[in-house]
Amino acid sequence: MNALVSEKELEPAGSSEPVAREELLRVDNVSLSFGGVKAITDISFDILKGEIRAIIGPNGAGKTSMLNVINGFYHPQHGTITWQGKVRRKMKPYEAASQGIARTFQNVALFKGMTTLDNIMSGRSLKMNKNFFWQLMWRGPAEREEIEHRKKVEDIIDFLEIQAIRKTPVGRLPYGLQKRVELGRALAMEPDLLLLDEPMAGMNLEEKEDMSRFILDVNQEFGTTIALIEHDMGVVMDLSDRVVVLDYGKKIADGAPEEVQANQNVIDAYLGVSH
Amino acid sequence: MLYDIFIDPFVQMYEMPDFFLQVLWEGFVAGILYALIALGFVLIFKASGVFNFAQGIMVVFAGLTLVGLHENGVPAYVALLLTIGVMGVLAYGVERVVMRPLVNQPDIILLMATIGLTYFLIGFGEFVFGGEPKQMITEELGLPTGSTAFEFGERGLVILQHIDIAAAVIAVIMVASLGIFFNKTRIGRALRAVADDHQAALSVGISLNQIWAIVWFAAGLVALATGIMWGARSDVSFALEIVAFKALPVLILGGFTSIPGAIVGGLIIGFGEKIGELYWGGLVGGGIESWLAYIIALIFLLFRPQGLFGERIIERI
Amino acid sequence: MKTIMQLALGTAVALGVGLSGAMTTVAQAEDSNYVPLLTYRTGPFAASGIHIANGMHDYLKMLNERDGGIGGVKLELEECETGYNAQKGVECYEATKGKGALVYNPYSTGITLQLIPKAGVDKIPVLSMGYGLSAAADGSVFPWVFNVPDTYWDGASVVIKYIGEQEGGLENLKGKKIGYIFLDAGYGREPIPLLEQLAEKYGFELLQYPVGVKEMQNQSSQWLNVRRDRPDYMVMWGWGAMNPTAIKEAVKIRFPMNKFIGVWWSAGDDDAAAGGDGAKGYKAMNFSGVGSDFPALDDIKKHVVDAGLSSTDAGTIGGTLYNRGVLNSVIIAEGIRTAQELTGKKVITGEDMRMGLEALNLDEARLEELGLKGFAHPMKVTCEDHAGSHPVFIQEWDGKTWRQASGWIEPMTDLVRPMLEKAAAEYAEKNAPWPARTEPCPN
Amino acid sequence: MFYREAGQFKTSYKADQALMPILQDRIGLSVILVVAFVIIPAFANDFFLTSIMIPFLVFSLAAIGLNILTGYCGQLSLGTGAFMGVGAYAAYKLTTMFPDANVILMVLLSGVFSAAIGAIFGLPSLRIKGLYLAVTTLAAQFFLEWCFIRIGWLYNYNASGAIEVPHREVFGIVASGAEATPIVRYFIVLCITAGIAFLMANVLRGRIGRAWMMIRDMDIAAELMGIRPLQTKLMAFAVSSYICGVAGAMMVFFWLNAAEPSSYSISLSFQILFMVILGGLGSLSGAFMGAAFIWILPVFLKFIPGTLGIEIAAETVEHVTFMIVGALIIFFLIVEPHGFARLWQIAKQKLRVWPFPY
Repeated sequence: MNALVSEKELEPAGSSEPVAREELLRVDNVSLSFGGVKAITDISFDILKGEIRAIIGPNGAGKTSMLNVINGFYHPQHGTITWQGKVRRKMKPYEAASQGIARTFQNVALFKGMTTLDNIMSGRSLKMNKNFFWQLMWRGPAEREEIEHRKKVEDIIDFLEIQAIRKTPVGRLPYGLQKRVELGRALAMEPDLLLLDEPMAGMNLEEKEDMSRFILDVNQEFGTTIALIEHDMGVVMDLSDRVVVLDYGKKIADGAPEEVQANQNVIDAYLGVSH
Repeated sequence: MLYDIFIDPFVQMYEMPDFFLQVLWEGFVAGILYALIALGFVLIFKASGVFNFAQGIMVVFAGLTLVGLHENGVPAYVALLLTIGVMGVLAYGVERVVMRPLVNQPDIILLMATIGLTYFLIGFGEFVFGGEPKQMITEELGLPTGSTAFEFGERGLVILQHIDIAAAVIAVIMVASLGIFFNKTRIGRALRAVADDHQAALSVGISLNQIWAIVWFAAGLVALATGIMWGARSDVSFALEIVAFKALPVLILGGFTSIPGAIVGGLIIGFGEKIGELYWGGLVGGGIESWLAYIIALIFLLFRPQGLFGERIIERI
Repeated sequence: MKTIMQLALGTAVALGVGLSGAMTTVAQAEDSNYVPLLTYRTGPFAASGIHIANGMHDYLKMLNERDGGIGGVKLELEECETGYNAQKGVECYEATKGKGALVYNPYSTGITLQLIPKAGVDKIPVLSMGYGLSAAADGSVFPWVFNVPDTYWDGASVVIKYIGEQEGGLENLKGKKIGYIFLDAGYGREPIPLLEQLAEKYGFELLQYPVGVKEMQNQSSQWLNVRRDRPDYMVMWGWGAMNPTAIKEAVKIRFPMNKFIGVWWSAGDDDAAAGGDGAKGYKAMNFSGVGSDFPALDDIKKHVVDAGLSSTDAGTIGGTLYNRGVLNSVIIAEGIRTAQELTGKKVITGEDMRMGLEALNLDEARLEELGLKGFAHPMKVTCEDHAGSHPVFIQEWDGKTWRQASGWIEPMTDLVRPMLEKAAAEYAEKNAPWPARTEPCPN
Repeated sequence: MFYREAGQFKTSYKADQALMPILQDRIGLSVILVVAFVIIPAFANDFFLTSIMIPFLVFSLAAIGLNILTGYCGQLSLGTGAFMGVGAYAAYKLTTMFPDANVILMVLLSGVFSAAIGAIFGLPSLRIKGLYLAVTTLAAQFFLEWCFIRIGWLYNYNASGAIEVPHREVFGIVASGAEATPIVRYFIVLCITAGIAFLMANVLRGRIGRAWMMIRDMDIAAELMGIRPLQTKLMAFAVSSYICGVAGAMMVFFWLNAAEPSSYSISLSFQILFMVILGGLGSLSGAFMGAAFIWILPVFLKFIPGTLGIEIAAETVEHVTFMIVGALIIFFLIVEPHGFARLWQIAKQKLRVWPFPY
C-alpha cells in the first residue's frame, strides 16, 4: 500500500488535530447555461485540502454540471475557478486531469471492451510516457514501465479487493463491482482532487458500507481531497466534513453537516416548497 | 488566377443566363433524385436506427425487377404491381432474416449487415435478370419522354426534359404522401413513437417487427420510384449503385432523421455540385463532381456537426 | 453452438478439399489446344463485355463443332470472369497459365498492362485487339504483345481525317472546335497526346470532357459544358455504361448526332439504341463486319447457338460488339493455324502461338475461305509492327441498326508510327532493364 | 482437455503480460509459422502462392491497419482503399526516383506518406463521430482517387495512366517486376506482414493501445482521464494509414505488378472492412481470419466447380459468389457479431472444458 502514497500526500494524512487547511480549489460566482436553460447560477464555494466535501441537492439542482465545470468538461459563461491558488483559464478536460483532478461518473463510464486490469491501468496513462518506438519494441523500457505501473495497479486491486475479476471484461461485471472498478481507475491517477458522482447510487446497504469504507480509507490513508455528490443523507452526514447544497442551480446552504441539516432553506428544498 | 476563381464564374453566369438557368435545373433534378435515395435512408434510420447501406442497391434492384419482368413478357403496369409485391416480400424478408436477429446490435454491425444485403441483392439481381444494363420502360409506364425548349433572345435556350419534370412532381407527391402517412394514420403515429423510443413504443403495445417491415416496404417503394426516374435518365444496371453513394453526403447535410433535411440536403448537393463543376471545375481539369459533394459535406460538418436540421448536441456524462 | 462447430468443421474440410483441388494443376490434355478467355459478364462494364464474350466464345466453339477444332485438334475453351477487375484478372491469369494457355485476351487496359511484362517471362503472348497499350504495336520492343488491327492513336487519327473529309479537307479544320469526351482512365486518356498534336497541326481547338468511372451514368455536367462550349464535332472514347448515357445526354442537349463520332468501343447496338429516335445519325468507327450476313455467322447460329451450346441470344448475333468478339477469335484461330503450319506441330505452345500471331496474314482470299468476306480489312502482322495500322470505317446508326457510312479510311501512319516508337522506347526506359528482343522473326 | 492452462503458473508480471501467456497458444503459433515459412514454400504451386497466399497476406496486413483505426480506436473509415493507393503511388514514385535503392525499404517508407495523408484526413475526427465520420472518410476516398487519375506526376505521365512496377533487385535477387518469382514475393510479403503484425501486437498491449481503446469505448471518459483526443485519434489514423499504405504498396509491387486508380477504389475499402468486421473488431488474429475468409472463399467458389468437373457459366459463378458472400456476411453477423476471433475464443473455451462441459 505504501507504494501508492507519495510523500506529498503523506503530509496531511492522519493528522488528527484540526489545522487551518489550505484551499485546494475555489469556485467564484460561476454561472452556466445551455441555450436559455440556466444550469448553474452564480455559485461560489471552496474545497480545502484533505477534506471530504459533499455537494447535495434535489434532482436537477446542477450538481453534476458543477462537477463537469470543475473538471473542465463544461465551460462556465461567468465566474472563475481557482486551482491551488491560481486562477484557471478555460481548459480542456485532459488538462484538468493532468493537473490532478480525477472523477467517477453517475452512470458508470468504464471502458466496456477492456478488462478490469486494463481499466485501472488506463488511469496510469498520464504517468506513462515511453514513446511509440519503445512501444513497438516492447522489450526494454516500455516493458519495464508497464511492469512498474502494473505493480501500483495491483496495489489498488488489492486495496479494493477485486483480485478475482482482474482479467474479466468490465462489461460483464455486476453494477456494484463496476462502481468499485471505476473508483480504482480514478485512484490509479493518484489525484489531488477526486470527484465522485453518486458513488453509491443503486447499491444495497452492504455495498454502500463497503464503498463508504473505501472512500474514508482513500481520504485518510492517501490524503486525497474528495468532492462527492450523493443522495443518501446518512452517508453524506457521516462521511463529509463540509456540505454545499444546491437547488435549481443556486447555492442555498454551505457548512458543516449539522448546520446544513438544520437550515430551513435545505429543508424546504427537499420537502418541495413551491418557488 | 484570382480572377478565374472569384470573378470569372460570376461574369459567365451573368453573360449566359439561359445556361445558368439550365445548370440550376440540372442541379435541381439531380438533387431531387439524390433526395429520393436519401429519403429511403431516412425512413429506415428513423424507425430502426439502421443506416441502410443497401438503399442504393434497392433502387437498382427495384428498377431491374421492373424491367426484367417486362422483358419476360409481363405488361408494364402488371410488372409495376409485381415489383411492388417483390419489394414487399423483400421488406418482410429483410425484417425477418436480418433485422430481427440483429436487434440491439451496435450501429456498425447493422451497417455491415446492410452491406452484406447489398452484395446479396447485386448477386441475386444479376443472377435472375442478367448483368447487362437495361433500358427503362419509360413509355410503357406512361411517363413522358419528350422535352420542351424555351427559346429566348438570340441564342437563349433552356431545355426541360419531361421525364425530369415528372421526377420532380413524383418526388413532391411522395414526400407529401409520406408526410400525411406519418401524421394522419395510426401506423404513422406508431412509427413516430418507435422513432422516439423503441422501449416505450413496445410498452404501449406497438409491434416493432411490423413497423420495421412497413418502413422497409416504404423505403422499397421510394427506391422503386427513384429507380424508374434514374433508369429513365441513363439505364438500369448495377453501375448505378455508385451514383447512390451521393445520398450519403446528402444525409450528412440533412441529418439522418429529417425528411425535410433529406430534401433540402439533396437540393444543396445537387445545385452545389453542378454549379461547382461547371463554373469552377474547369480550373482543376474537371471531374470534381466525384468528390465535391463529400467535401461540401465535410466542411459543413466541421461547423455544424449535427447537420442542417439536427438539434445542437449537448454532450452529457 | 454445436451446429456452428459442425458447420465450421464442414466448411474447413470443404475448403481443404477444394484448395488441394485447385492446387493440383489440371493436366493438360495431350490432344487439344487450350485457350483461356478472360471475359466479363458482370460489373460496370458488363454491358459491353457480354457481347464480346459471346462472340469470342461462339466462334471458337463453332470451329470445334463444325471442324473438330483447328488442324484436327480440338480447342479447349475456358472462360474466366474478371469483372473488369485487375485483381480478378491476375487471379484468372495465374489460374489458367499453368494449363498451357496459348494466348490471353484481357479486354481491359488495366489487366493488359499487368500482363505485358509477364508475357515475355511466362512465354504466353497477349492479344489486345484494338485496345491496351498503343506502344505495344512496336514489335521490336514488345515481341509478346499484339494489338492488331489498330491502336487508339490510329483511331484518333482516323476520326480527325474523317471530320476533315466532312468539312471538305483537313485544312478546313482551322478554327473549328472538336470536343473529346472520354472515360477518365488510361483508356480514354491515351489518344490525347495525338489529338493535341493534330490540333496544333491543323489549327483546331481540342476541348476535353473527362467522365469519371463513377460518374459514367451521371454525365449531365459534361454535356452542359458541351452545350456551353458549342463544339463543332464531338468524339467519344467510352465503354460500358458510359456509352448509352452519353448518347442519351447528347440527344437531350440536341447536339447534332451526325457530328458525334465514337471509337470502336462506343459502337455497340445497345449503346446507340438507348438514344431512341434522337440517336439517328450517331457515328462510330469500326473494323469488324456490320450485320449477320456472313456464312461463318450462319454456321455459328447453326452449330452453336441453335444447338444450345451458348448463352447468346440469337438476336444479338451480328451486333457490332458480338462481331468484334468473333473477329478476335478469328485472329486467335488463324494464329493457331499459322503456328501449326510453321512448326508442324498439332498441339502448340505459347511460344509457337507468338510466332503464329507474328506471321499472321489474313488476306481477302483467306477471309472469304473463312466465310467472312468483307468482315474485316485484310491484316498482316510483321515483326516490327504488331498493330498494323489497318484502315477503319465509319458506321452510322439509322435508328434501328448500324450501316456502313464510309469506305475504309487509312490512319495517319506517318504521324502515328513515330509516336508509337517513341512511346515504346519510353516504356522500355521506364521499366528498365526491359529485355531486348531475342525472339526470332518468323517472316 | 487439450487446451488447458491449469498448472501453468505465472510468477511475474512480465510473464503475465506476454503476448501469449498460455503454452498451447505458443505451440499453435509456432506451428502456423512453420507452415508459413517452411511447408507452404516447399509444397505450394505458383497459383497457390500468387493467387491465394500473397493476396491473403496483403489483405491481412490491410485489415490489421483498418482494425487499428476501427477495431481499436473506434473510428469507422471507408477510405482504406485510397490510403492503400497513397502507399502504392508513393512507393512507385520512390522506386522510380531512386532506382538503386532497396525496393523493400522503399515499400516500407511509402507508408510514411500514407500516414501523413491519413492524419490529415483524420483531423475532422475531433468533431465528427460515428457514421458521420465514415461518410467524411468517403471524401478522402473519392478525392484521392481523383488525384490518382488527374495528377500525372504521380504515375510519371505514363500514357496508360497506370503505375507499372519496375524490375528491381535486392541483394542480387529479383524482388519486383515480372521476373520476380512467386516464392521470393511470398517471402517478402510474409516477412513484412508478420513483422508489422508483431510490432502492432506490442503497441496494442501497451500504453498507446490502451489509449486507443479508451477513446473507442468512451471518448469523454478517456478525455477526463488525461487522454488528448486529437493526438490519440490522429496517431491511430497515422499508424493505420501507414500499415494500409504498406499493404497497398505490397499489393502492386509483389502481387499485381501494375495498378490503375480503379484498383484502389471504394470496393477495395469495403473488401477490407468486411475482413475486419467478420474477423472481429479489435483482434489481430481476427484480421487474418477475416482476410482468409473474404479472399479465399470467392476464389474457392470460382475454381472449385471447374475442378470437380461441373460446368457452370462463369457469370453465374460470379453472381452466386456475390450472393453467397453477402448471405454469409449476414449469417456470421447474426451468429457472432464479434467475428471469427470471438468464435475462436468460444471454441477454445469449449476445448478447455471438453469432454466435461460443466
